Amino acid sequence: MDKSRGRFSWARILDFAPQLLLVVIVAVAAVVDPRIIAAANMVDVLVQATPIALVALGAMVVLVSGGIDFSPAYGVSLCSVLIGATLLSGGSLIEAMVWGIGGGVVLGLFNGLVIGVLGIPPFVTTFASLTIVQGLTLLLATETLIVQNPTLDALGSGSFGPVPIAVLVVGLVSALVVGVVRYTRFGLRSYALGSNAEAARLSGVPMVRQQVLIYVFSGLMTALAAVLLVGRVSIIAPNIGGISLLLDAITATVIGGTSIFGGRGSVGGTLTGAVIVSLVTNILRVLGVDPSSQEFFKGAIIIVALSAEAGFRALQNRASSAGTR
Amino acid sequence: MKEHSPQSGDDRRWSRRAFLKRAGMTLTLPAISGGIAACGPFAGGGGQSESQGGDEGAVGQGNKTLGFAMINLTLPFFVRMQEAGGEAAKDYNVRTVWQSADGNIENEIAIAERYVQQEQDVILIDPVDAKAFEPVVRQAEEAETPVVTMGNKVEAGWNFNTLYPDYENMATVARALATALDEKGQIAFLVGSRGNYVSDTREAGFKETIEQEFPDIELVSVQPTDFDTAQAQAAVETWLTTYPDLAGIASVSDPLVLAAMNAAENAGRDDILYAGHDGDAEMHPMLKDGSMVIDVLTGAERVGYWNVAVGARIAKGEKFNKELFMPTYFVMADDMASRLADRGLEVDAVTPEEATETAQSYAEEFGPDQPSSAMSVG
Amino acid sequence: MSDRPPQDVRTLELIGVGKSFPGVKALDNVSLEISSGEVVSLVGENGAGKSTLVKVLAGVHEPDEGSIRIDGHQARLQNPDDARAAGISVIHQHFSLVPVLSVAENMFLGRELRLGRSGLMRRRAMLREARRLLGELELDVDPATPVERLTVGQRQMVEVCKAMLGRAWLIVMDEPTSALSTRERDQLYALIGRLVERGVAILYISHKMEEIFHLARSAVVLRDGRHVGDADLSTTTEADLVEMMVGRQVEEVFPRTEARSGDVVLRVEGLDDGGLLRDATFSVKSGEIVALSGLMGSGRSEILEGVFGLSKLRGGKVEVAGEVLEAPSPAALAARGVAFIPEDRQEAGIVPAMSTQHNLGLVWTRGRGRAGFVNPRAERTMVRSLIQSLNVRPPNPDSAVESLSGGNQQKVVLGKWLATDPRLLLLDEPTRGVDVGAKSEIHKLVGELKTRGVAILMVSSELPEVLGVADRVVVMHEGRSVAELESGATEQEIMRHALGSAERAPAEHIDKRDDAGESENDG
Amino acid sequence: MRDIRFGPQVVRQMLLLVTTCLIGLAFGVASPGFLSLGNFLNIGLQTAVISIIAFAMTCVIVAKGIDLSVGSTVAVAGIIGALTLQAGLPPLLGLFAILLAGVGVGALNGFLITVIGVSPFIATLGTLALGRGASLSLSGASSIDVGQPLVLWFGSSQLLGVPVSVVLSLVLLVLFWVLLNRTVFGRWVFAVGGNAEAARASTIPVRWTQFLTYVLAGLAAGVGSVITVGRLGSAQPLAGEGLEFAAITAVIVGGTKLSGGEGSIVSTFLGAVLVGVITAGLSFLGVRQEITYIVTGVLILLAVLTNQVGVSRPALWLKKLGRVRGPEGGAE
Repeated sequence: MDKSRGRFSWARILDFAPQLLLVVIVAVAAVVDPRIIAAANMVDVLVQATPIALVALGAMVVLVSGGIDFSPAYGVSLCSVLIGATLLSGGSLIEAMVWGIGGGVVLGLFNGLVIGVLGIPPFVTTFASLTIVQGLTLLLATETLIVQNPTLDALGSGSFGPVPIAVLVVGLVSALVVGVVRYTRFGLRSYALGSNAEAARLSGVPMVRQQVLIYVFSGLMTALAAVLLVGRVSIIAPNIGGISLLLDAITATVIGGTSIFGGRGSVGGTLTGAVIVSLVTNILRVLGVDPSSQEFFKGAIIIVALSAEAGFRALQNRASSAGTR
Repeated sequence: MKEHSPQSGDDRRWSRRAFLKRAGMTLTLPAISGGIAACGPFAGGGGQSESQGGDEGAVGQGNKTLGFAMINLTLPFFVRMQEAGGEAAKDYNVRTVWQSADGNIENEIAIAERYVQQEQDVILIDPVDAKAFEPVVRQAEEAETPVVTMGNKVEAGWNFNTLYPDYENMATVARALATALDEKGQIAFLVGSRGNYVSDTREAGFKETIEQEFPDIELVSVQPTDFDTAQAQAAVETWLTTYPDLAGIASVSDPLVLAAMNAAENAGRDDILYAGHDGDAEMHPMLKDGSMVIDVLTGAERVGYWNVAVGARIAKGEKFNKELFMPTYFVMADDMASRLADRGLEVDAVTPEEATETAQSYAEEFGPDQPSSAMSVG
Repeated sequence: MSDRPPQDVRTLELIGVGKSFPGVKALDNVSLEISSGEVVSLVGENGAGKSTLVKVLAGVHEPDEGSIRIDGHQARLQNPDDARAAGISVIHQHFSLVPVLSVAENMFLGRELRLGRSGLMRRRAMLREARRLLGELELDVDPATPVERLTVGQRQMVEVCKAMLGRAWLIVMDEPTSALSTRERDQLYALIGRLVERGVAILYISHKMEEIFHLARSAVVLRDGRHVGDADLSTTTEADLVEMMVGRQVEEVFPRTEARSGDVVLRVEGLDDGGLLRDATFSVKSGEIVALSGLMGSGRSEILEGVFGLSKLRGGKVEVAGEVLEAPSPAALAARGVAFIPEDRQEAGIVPAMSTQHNLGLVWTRGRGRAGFVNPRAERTMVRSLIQSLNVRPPNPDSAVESLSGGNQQKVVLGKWLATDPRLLLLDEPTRGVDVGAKSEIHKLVGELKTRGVAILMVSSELPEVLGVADRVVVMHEGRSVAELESGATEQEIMRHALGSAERAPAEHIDKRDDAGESENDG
Repeated sequence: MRDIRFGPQVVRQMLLLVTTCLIGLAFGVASPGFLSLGNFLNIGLQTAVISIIAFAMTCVIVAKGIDLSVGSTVAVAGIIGALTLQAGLPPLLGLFAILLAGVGVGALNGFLITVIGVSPFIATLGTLALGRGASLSLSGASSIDVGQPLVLWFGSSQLLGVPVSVVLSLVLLVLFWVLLNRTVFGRWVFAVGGNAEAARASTIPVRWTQFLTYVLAGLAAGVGSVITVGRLGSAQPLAGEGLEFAAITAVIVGGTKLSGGEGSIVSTFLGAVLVGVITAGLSFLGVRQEITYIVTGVLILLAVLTNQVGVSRPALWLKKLGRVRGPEGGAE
């Protein structure tokens, strides 16, 4: 019995691996350069984590269902440009939201239908739609758009007391996503699809509809990320977001404990992952690492972090298997 | 602060009708693509008919074709460049083809090689790297296809280089910013991405000038942005909290400066001086109110128009030197220019108003009615 | 609500059902009738058409001939939804549960309780319903546990509950006990009893004669896709039923082959893996079959894994042909002519997408041919002769192994090792889930190896198999080798040693170990 | 003796070939210059590196892995090679240095994945950033001249009018085919991807096999780097940008599933050629870049779709489409 309790605590520690990782990184950062953990900088880290977090939440659900979605890379650009162009052509904010969010949903619908109905693997489908979206964005945007909308500005860069509104919004969206993941059948079925697709099919889960919904969800998150970006950045070029945002988001998801083989992933972990990615970028900025080496260090930090986590997991497995045998 | 919020009179570019047309297109295209996807393996025809129209137009008029091999067509500068290039093509009655390498150097070479194969009349390359394009220029030489390399000097003998003095211009920008700051204090610099020739050259010009000539100016940080305004904004946000005394921000490209201003505005900072490059019209209000010290007018539109003009003239048999220089202008408000002059820095600059005129009058500056000599200074 | 016992008697009739696939007539004129509250057994060799019939009932295949009548009305089962709607539920050999979801979530997957027509689930209500149903069926499972933490047996029960929740009145069970421990099997029997009381009909598919006779009233016998006949099990003997299935008399399912035993090939002493296995000592001579017997979880399979180097040993000595191996590893063992045929052929035996030839050559190719190249001609020759001697059907070396029947797959797994001419064969449950005909074929093969002087160490849960073929039986209890019996021992003798000593009868204790073993095995 | 019948792989290869020819023909009709020997050689030249890396990627994917780092490996290997040459090492050693650097990155991937246990996708995503960063910082973000004729030969010369790189890619096509289909290692790759448990039980060194597939991918990236350096006359820190996606696309268009255990080198080659033809053809048409993006995306989807003929049919799609809006699962 004692053994089993020991094993449980191991398992519980592992559940918080992303959070532990965050703590370790913050601790190391504090030693290296105290400016990093200054309150104002930490707020920056959080604000800069918001678009990553939103895209990552979409990516998490897709990964949980055993798929992958590359299209948010330029999907964010497309939605941002749609919003900006609507506003600049004299449309109301509501109109702009409809276009922007509509764009994300249509993108998700396209992905979902091609994957679900035509049966083309998600990797190729979303890679192809990424290319298509890039073309569409360029067709639509011929230059940098400068958006000044008080509501969007407040959303992107205002703050409520000491807390930036963007962070509040992401908190709210995350709470909703927690609800969706835990309390709707959409969430349940997404996990089922990723963990054992055959079982889900045999249980009567409508597979095509479920897949369409999953990619629409990802498209919706893409669009929300675009809304926040437009609010915060205001200067929208057709290359806003792009591959680097997507890679950050997927890295965040995986650091947060989502398995890319489906079935596993949590909102809390994903958010932590987003903060970690944002923090690592921030640390490199604050330390003034040479631009040529930034990518190198980012890659190195991520590899070290994941290796530590994987090593930890292996240790834990060994401990637990020794415990039961 | 509000008065220099970077809102410009750009609404004209975004008429409601144009937007609806474009947005409509954006949403119908997936449907069309889907349609193509549904009708089976002969969709190759979809792409084909699309272009035939274009081809016919070209062949029908019997005019020359210029092939552009670009690093990237998604960046704002290139987007504008291509737009103005289109105008030039109309004025010069040539057809232009613009293809993007998406940042991949092998792709760009492949595009250039295909242009040789396709017997384009002139090939214009915006080279990721000067060395790497020597082999393909030699290929073009064998096919006797003229080549113009843009913005980055390729020494292969055969090609024309269309250049503007990036390094020197950025050195002047550095001097202007430093002088405006009384030659002391902390500044930071936003670059595009490492390995990008234009960004690297401008960075070197700026950085080396500051280091050599202004010992009391501290360049605290250089951040890469991938030319993405969102990343630029994030970098500046970090600076503003990490370096509370930051007094100046410069960048290799104007949209990044806009993002920096936006970040500063959000942080409630209105005491920072900016300096940029490109000469975008959006910067004029800030030049006038004194928050922006200096800008360099190359002008994406001018660059686009100029290169097409040079290409078209070469195609039609005009003779040029191997190196052509496009006149660039420093843009400064009058009071800023006199302030700097008081402190001993004379910069031969135009006012924002003049710059607007110059930037928009590229069609006259490099139009078909001009003599060959108008294509280059010096 | 959804799980009340149906009041009236329902019936399903298949009348002259036939189904063809390109080149094969999988089902030919099969008729079957089953109604509420009865257990009917479906028997036949692998490849006899049982799975096709199950798929017809599950709505996966639609028959080309004949008709299906439910409660006397013509019915069409075009897709799984139709079958579900008709109240038919199939419990597959490979579970259709989602490991990461909880028991309750699994039970309600696809038919979640919602608030009105919204997408919101009533989690608490689902949990409550699940708990109530589990309680009614007297199952001791917490509905909030993730399914991946359940034992195989518990998962089976959850599957049944899930079917009940879907108002199934006909549950098809496809070899449900093949991976269960004795205790779990008994629990399943009890559950079936309760289901029958509630008026559920059960179509029970199994190879095990004893449970067919124990549970079912009648049996429907299939052979080569044809309906051979129905057997009233109260009047039919086991031998008759087997004859109906096989179409000939099977003299002996477990034939004994005589051979001269020679030198000791394997000697183990004090084997201990720090887990289930504590202390095992015995030896195997060439030309001899030694069976390891004992309850599940008594460390039988762990011996084979330990000897073959698949798990790390903490203590003890493994000696192969007089050579003591310091750290046994699969490669080292294979190099010394030891072959291991694992228990779960889907999981650890075959590579499904590979061809029969490549599966058979998997071990053989190593070290043969020059510089790491495969010699295709030699491999072809080897494979052809193996296919012939193993009687693999269809005998096409290029067909993917996943398309073969279970028995034939098992032959391929066996053949993979036979190709290497082993001197010691480690067999883990060689005939589990294999039909009678293939069982006898496999043992004929093992017998042949024995006459050729191969030493064979076999783990089997089936006592008739142990008693039938083994020259000696080593009985395991709680990780220790407690007895060594010569051939001719009785089932009672083995069981007495396996349970420790009969007097103490620590049955409950054993059950606990039992479960632990299970969860290890499927983890 | 051996009965001749077309397995699914052969059918797929035929389909790919026919699709490629049809698309090529369509482009040819649209712009006649497309159907010329010179252009075909050009397509070969431009596809050479992609297909070489796609061959190794096929091995990685068959063994149930993925390697996203190959693009930056091409860059970092080239830079390291150029630096050793700059340091005065003989050309032959420089050549080896490039290959060795590729193998090194591959080994790092293999180590992270098989020893540490990081998932392949994320491990190689990490080395992707690492490699790109390393090549930028080692080179100071600028290209390094390479002048040694021996090093340049592979990427810049011709054999009987055919570019050496094309010849090399064809030789590697044969070598990789032999490796996967005629060697014990090839069997292991399929077995490991098809059922790692069974492979382990068959005394196959599973991790070692996986490790070697990543080393192979690194080596292939090294070969790709040699060609690229020759083609560019210099080592470029930004070489190989996006190459990983090009290679994976070729593999998938060739019909290999990402779930492992299945795959064919010939199909991958055809996939690479098909993508090459599409890219070159669209370039020949001279349409706007935006349209090129859109059409490329659609054509790739189409190419994968035609591969699946027999697996999924329009009728089935309609049926599935009907189910999107269909009634409650199970309820009806």
